[in-house]
Amino acid sequence: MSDERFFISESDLRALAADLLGAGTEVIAPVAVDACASPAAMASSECLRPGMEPEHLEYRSLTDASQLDLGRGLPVLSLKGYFLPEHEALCRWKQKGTTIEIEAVPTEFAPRVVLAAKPCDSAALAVVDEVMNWDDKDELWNGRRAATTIINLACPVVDESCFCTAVGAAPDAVKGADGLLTPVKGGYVFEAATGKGGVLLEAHQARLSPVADALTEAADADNANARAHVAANLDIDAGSVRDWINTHFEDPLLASLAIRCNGCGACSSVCPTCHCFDIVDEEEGVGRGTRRRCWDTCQAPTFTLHASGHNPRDDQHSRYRQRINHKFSIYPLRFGEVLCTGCGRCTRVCHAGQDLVEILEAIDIAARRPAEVTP
Amino acid sequence: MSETATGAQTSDGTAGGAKVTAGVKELREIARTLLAEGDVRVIIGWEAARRGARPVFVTDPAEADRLIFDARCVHNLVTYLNPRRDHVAELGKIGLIVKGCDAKAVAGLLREAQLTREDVVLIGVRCGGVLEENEMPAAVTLTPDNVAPRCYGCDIREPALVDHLVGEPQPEPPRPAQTIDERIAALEDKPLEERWAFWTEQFSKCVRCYACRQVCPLCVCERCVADKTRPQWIEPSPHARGNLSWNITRALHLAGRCVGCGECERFCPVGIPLSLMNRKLQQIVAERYGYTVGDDPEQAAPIGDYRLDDGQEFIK
Amino acid sequence: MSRIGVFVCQCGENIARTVDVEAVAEALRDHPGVAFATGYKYMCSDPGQALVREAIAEHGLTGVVIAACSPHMHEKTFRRAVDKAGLNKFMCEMANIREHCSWIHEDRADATAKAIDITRTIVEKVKHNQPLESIRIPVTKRALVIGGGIAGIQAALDIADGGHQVILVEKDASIGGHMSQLSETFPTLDCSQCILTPRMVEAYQHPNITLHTWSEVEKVKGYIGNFEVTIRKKARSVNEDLCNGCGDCQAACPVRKIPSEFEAGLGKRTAISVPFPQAVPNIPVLDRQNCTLFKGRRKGLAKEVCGKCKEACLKGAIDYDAEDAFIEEEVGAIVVATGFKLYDIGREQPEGLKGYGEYGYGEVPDVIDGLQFERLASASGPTAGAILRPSDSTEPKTVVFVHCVGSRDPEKGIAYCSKICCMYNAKHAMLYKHKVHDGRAVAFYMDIRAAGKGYDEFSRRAIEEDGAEYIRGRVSRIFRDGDKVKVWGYDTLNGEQVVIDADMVVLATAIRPQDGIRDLAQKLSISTDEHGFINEAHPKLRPVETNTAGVFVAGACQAPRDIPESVAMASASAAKVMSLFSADELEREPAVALVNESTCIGCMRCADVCAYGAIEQRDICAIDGHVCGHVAYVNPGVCQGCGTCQAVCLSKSVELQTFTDEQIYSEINALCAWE
Amino acid sequence: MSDFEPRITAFVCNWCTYTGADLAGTSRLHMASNVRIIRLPCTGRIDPLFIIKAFERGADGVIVSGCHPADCHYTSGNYHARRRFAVFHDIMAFVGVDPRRMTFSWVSASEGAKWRDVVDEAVANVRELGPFEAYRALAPEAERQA
Repeated sequence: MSDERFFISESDLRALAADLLGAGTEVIAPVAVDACASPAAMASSECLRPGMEPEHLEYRSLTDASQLDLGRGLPVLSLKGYFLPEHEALCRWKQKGTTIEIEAVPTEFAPRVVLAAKPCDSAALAVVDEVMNWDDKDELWNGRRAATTIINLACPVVDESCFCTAVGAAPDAVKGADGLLTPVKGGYVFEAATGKGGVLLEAHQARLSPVADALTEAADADNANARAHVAANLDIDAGSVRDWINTHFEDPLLASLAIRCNGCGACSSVCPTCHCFDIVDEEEGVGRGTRRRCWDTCQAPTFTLHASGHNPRDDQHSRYRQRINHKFSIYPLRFGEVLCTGCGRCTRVCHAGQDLVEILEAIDIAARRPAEVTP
Repeated sequence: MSETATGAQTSDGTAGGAKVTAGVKELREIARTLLAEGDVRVIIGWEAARRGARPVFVTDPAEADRLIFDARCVHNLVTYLNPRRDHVAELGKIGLIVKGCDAKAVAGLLREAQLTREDVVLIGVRCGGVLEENEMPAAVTLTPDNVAPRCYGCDIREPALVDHLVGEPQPEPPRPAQTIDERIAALEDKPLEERWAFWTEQFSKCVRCYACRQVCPLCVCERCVADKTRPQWIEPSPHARGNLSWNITRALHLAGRCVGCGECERFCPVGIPLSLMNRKLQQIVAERYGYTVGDDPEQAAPIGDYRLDDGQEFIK
Repeated sequence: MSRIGVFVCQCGENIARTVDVEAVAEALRDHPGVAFATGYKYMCSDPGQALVREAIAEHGLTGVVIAACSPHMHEKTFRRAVDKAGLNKFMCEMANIREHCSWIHEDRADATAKAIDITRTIVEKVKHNQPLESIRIPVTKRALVIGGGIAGIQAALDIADGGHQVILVEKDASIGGHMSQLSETFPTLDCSQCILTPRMVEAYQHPNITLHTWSEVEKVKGYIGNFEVTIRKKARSVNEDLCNGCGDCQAACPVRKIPSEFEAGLGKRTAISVPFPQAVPNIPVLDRQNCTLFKGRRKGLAKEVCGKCKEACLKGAIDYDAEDAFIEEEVGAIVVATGFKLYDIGREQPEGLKGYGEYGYGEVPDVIDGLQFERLASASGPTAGAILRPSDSTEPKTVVFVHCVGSRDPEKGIAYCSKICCMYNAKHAMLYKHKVHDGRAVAFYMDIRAAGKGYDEFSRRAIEEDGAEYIRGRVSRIFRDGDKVKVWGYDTLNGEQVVIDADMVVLATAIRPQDGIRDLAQKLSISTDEHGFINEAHPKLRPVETNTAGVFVAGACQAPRDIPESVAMASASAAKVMSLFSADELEREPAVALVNESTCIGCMRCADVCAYGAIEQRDICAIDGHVCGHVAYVNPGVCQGCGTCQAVCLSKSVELQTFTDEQIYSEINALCAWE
Repeated sequence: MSDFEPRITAFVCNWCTYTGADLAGTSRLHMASNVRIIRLPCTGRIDPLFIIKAFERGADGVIVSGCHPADCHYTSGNYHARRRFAVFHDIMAFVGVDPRRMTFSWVSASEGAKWRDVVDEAVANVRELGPFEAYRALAPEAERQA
């Protein structure tokens, strides 16, 4: 039934979530987090800062179907943390006398469902799948991917920092996902994109009904509008950008992009496609501890610091160039995918004003219209 | 780059909603002269860009008109004087635009021998307070609801440390609807367990991106203690326990040094209210040791100093 | 990989009674990195030590933990044993399971569990111990003595007699100090000059002593065994090599009415003068402030207006154009003996001191201080030993002596007892009565403090044999009344007002440290107390050492001292100096801080907290030689190993050897609750 | 909680408190056995990181003890430490750590009995507060299960 489109009312969608939870399936979805709701949070900046929006969206593991937020905003952090957690144990060790025991961690996970994922976030998972299965198969990543069914919610475009269509994604795409919800009057057009998505729809058939043509047309029109809207934010040719970067490593444009960058790395934390991690051993007493991997960022000087003290990327310009180069040239050349889904989080989170839309535009001009480059 | 992207000027010299006041004209004139006469190689100030005000590095006197100053200019640009920031240092001698509060951070760098006064030309701007956020299309009037809470009680509205001072004397910033001190007091009214729950919840959000450290004008260590592995005082993974160690250590390392610019909190991608910690430490050193950080580089720092009669009511 | 040996001592029954020693050894055998663990009855016995040595050889141990008594008890013993076995002695540590465990707990299970924990922490520490070598510092076997009073002279002579070079620096024109001004000394009433002058001459002529009078210490760098001292020789205007001390210049000088400092203002001197006839060296100093020629020069007159001394000097020793000279000396030890001054109650109000305007000092000429009385009583003084009051040179028939002027009066600024006044007042009363038989000597005192050999007998003699009247009480006011000096006081024993019409009043003003002591202390990196007296390293056990190694203290600059105490301290300091000079190199425990120059950013917070000034800024140069930064540098000769620098170092770029962060971390880690 | 035995890590200076604890031993002053001493040259050497690490490793309380003011073997290490601990004490309370879990004291080499009292009081305080579960709850999951 993967080609079929159905209608699901909002209440049925919530009931579907409740059914899943009731059956013991973990459901991950955007949740409006009211920082002031927790009694302990009374003095948090969000609550007490007047005029600030106390609510923001986060992907959370639902404890109750009513928490599901279908407001179509962008969660602060992307979905990647559910596949590559901020930190996770790889193994534990214990030494007694001269023997060392290694305790492995499980690589199989219970089935779970993500509802109302942002298309840019699910697309990122598909992009990162490539590197996670390139030379070595990342068991933890793959285990979580296999166990998870992702249903996207079509996006109305967040703001002028969005540019998914410029990098091969779209506000209504199902790349990396197993199904799509598109809001229509009274509910959603619900369609499966993969067999896994189909299984989910099948299992909850009772909540679905046939969809009227008028509604599918309205849904398609809305999605087309959104695509057009986001396309206007940034018009680049990703292939030209890729090739230009590949051949202009020392170009002043690439070599001095980062002047105002503080190297804080917040862009990597919020990025759905940044997947670099560090492996650290954390001791927990004598002769015992846990080996963990945790998020890392190429924007930190320590990222490439050699044991010798040498650092091949020893200033912020070279680190920032690496970020751009990796995302828009190295990765596409190796895997055929841009390591960016245009979610715009990096731009929004950068209070120093490093603006990816502006930077890609400048590179695109250099690549396609060099005559217009201002010296 | 496109017009909007570079924040280029329209013919009347305004861009992105920035008003060209007499002070801004003076600022641009000084910047132009300093650059033209070779006194500095780069002026670091603020410009109006696509998403609001942001730092700008002007190297060409002809581009001095990119400089703006209004209530959106919240950034503490002193962070670019960090001696570890090679890519800025290589531009050559810096002319830096500072608000009064920013000048305190310059004093801090001088005090800790991270800068010599001759290495930088400081252009002070008279400031009447800044907005909480820089990302807005135009400066708006400050109100209790939009003013940066740290501006309340501002004690250096005309930096003394500077080489040039521009702009008209400004009115005092409005009192924010709730001051940082009031927020601290509200928190301190709660029992210990609730404070613990509050802070551990806040710190558990930390993803250890270290943005707070990277933007801090006074976090200038070559190798942060958090990056030290032998011994591993601070666990590097962002679990709740390591996060608590990191956040307490970060705050303690700034005790008596923090100038309260709030950049750490502003850059924190997960919204940890770091200002509360920093301000609390300011209160502690003020109450215990009568110390308030100022813009005098000769001022002795409270940690590293002592008096025979320092309070010790907590010691048995 | 560490191979640690653990030796658990039973200490007879001392440990074994409450700690299951075998269980401790057993638990440690499984501890990661432990290669050998055993219990033994007496680890400190010869067989016990032999056990350690054998185990080191047999098991190839890289570290040794002795779980026994306090390290304060036997750390040295076991480190020696380990050293003998060829293992670096700093690879041995003690786990204190006796004082800190078996002796303070009764429950065997608890005590055993705790002993295991304690031993584990030390095993974890030793895993991170580094083989260290003692620090060797060369010693320059020359001493600097600052101050040429009796304490300085004694210290210089003792050190010089011990065969070492001494540089003696005196700020005045002559050595001798306050003692040279005294008439007779308590409790024996022997003539001060008679006992001092030979010592002064001896010091002057001693082949091992270089004397710099009219000189001051300008700068001190370095550390124990290796100080570099700059001495400022103030312009004397008299060439010391040419002058033969004939006195012709002094006779020729037209400026003759300058109050003599040596005579405490009671006599006069010329502008070019030796301070007193027995001065050593007997070489005058030209007082440029009062000299006619220099006054003329200051006015800018084209011609020199005087020059009589130069004309009179047949040796051609007078040099009007002499300038301050600087001498650099390298010394290994420094003795500070800068002495005291009297509380200048009438003329100025030093910081924090409220003064005694109500006593009329400085206004009423016949109100004098103790030193002035000494000059009056001295055979070589302005009155040739006759007691004549300053105003009209008549013999005073009633003299009032007031004790504790300034001393023991926290309200006015000095809380301490000046210690010597009780004794010298008794002496003054006695000397007066010996010279003016019909005179009346009245003393107002708070208590009589006459602790010392023969001291109480002496002060009693003043009262009982010489008839001095002692009134217990304080004086409220002293003022001129006709040719009398009226003294209002209160007799607390009789509970009545006392009014005395005196002819002269002698005030026992408080003893204070010399001017400039704080500056000098700063140059030497030593500390002073709230009054400016130099702090000794320990009030009981290290009374002549300061908190800077290699700097010692003698005499009244440390606290009010009389002559015998000053001399005793001087000899004690000399003994300390000579013990320092007894070896060519100093050996020190390597418990010093080391800077990691690759991460240090030179913020110098460490230097701010270093009590010893051991940390300085050092430039870092690039390969091409240009200075590209700076870092902190810890001088291992000066560092005392407290580790305060490390605690304030934000990036942990300074590390105290023997208590490194890794060692401490590992100890904390060993106490993990879920072990 | 009746069988709860507090675990207390003590950071003490070598010259005063460590020696005072030795004196308590030679005087056979019995005290609670819950305290484990880590010897340091001076309170000036003690970094707040030590205390945090002790809590991370499951300590229910800590003791920091050194020379009385003016008695520091190194002149001023304890004065510097006093400021550092004051700031640390206040900020930990702000974060919600019960100050009774952190005992600061001056115990001289002659105060064996005072050391006994400090130990017994610290143990009693922590016993009353119970295990520092709030801190242990911060441990990553795998560790909590172990």
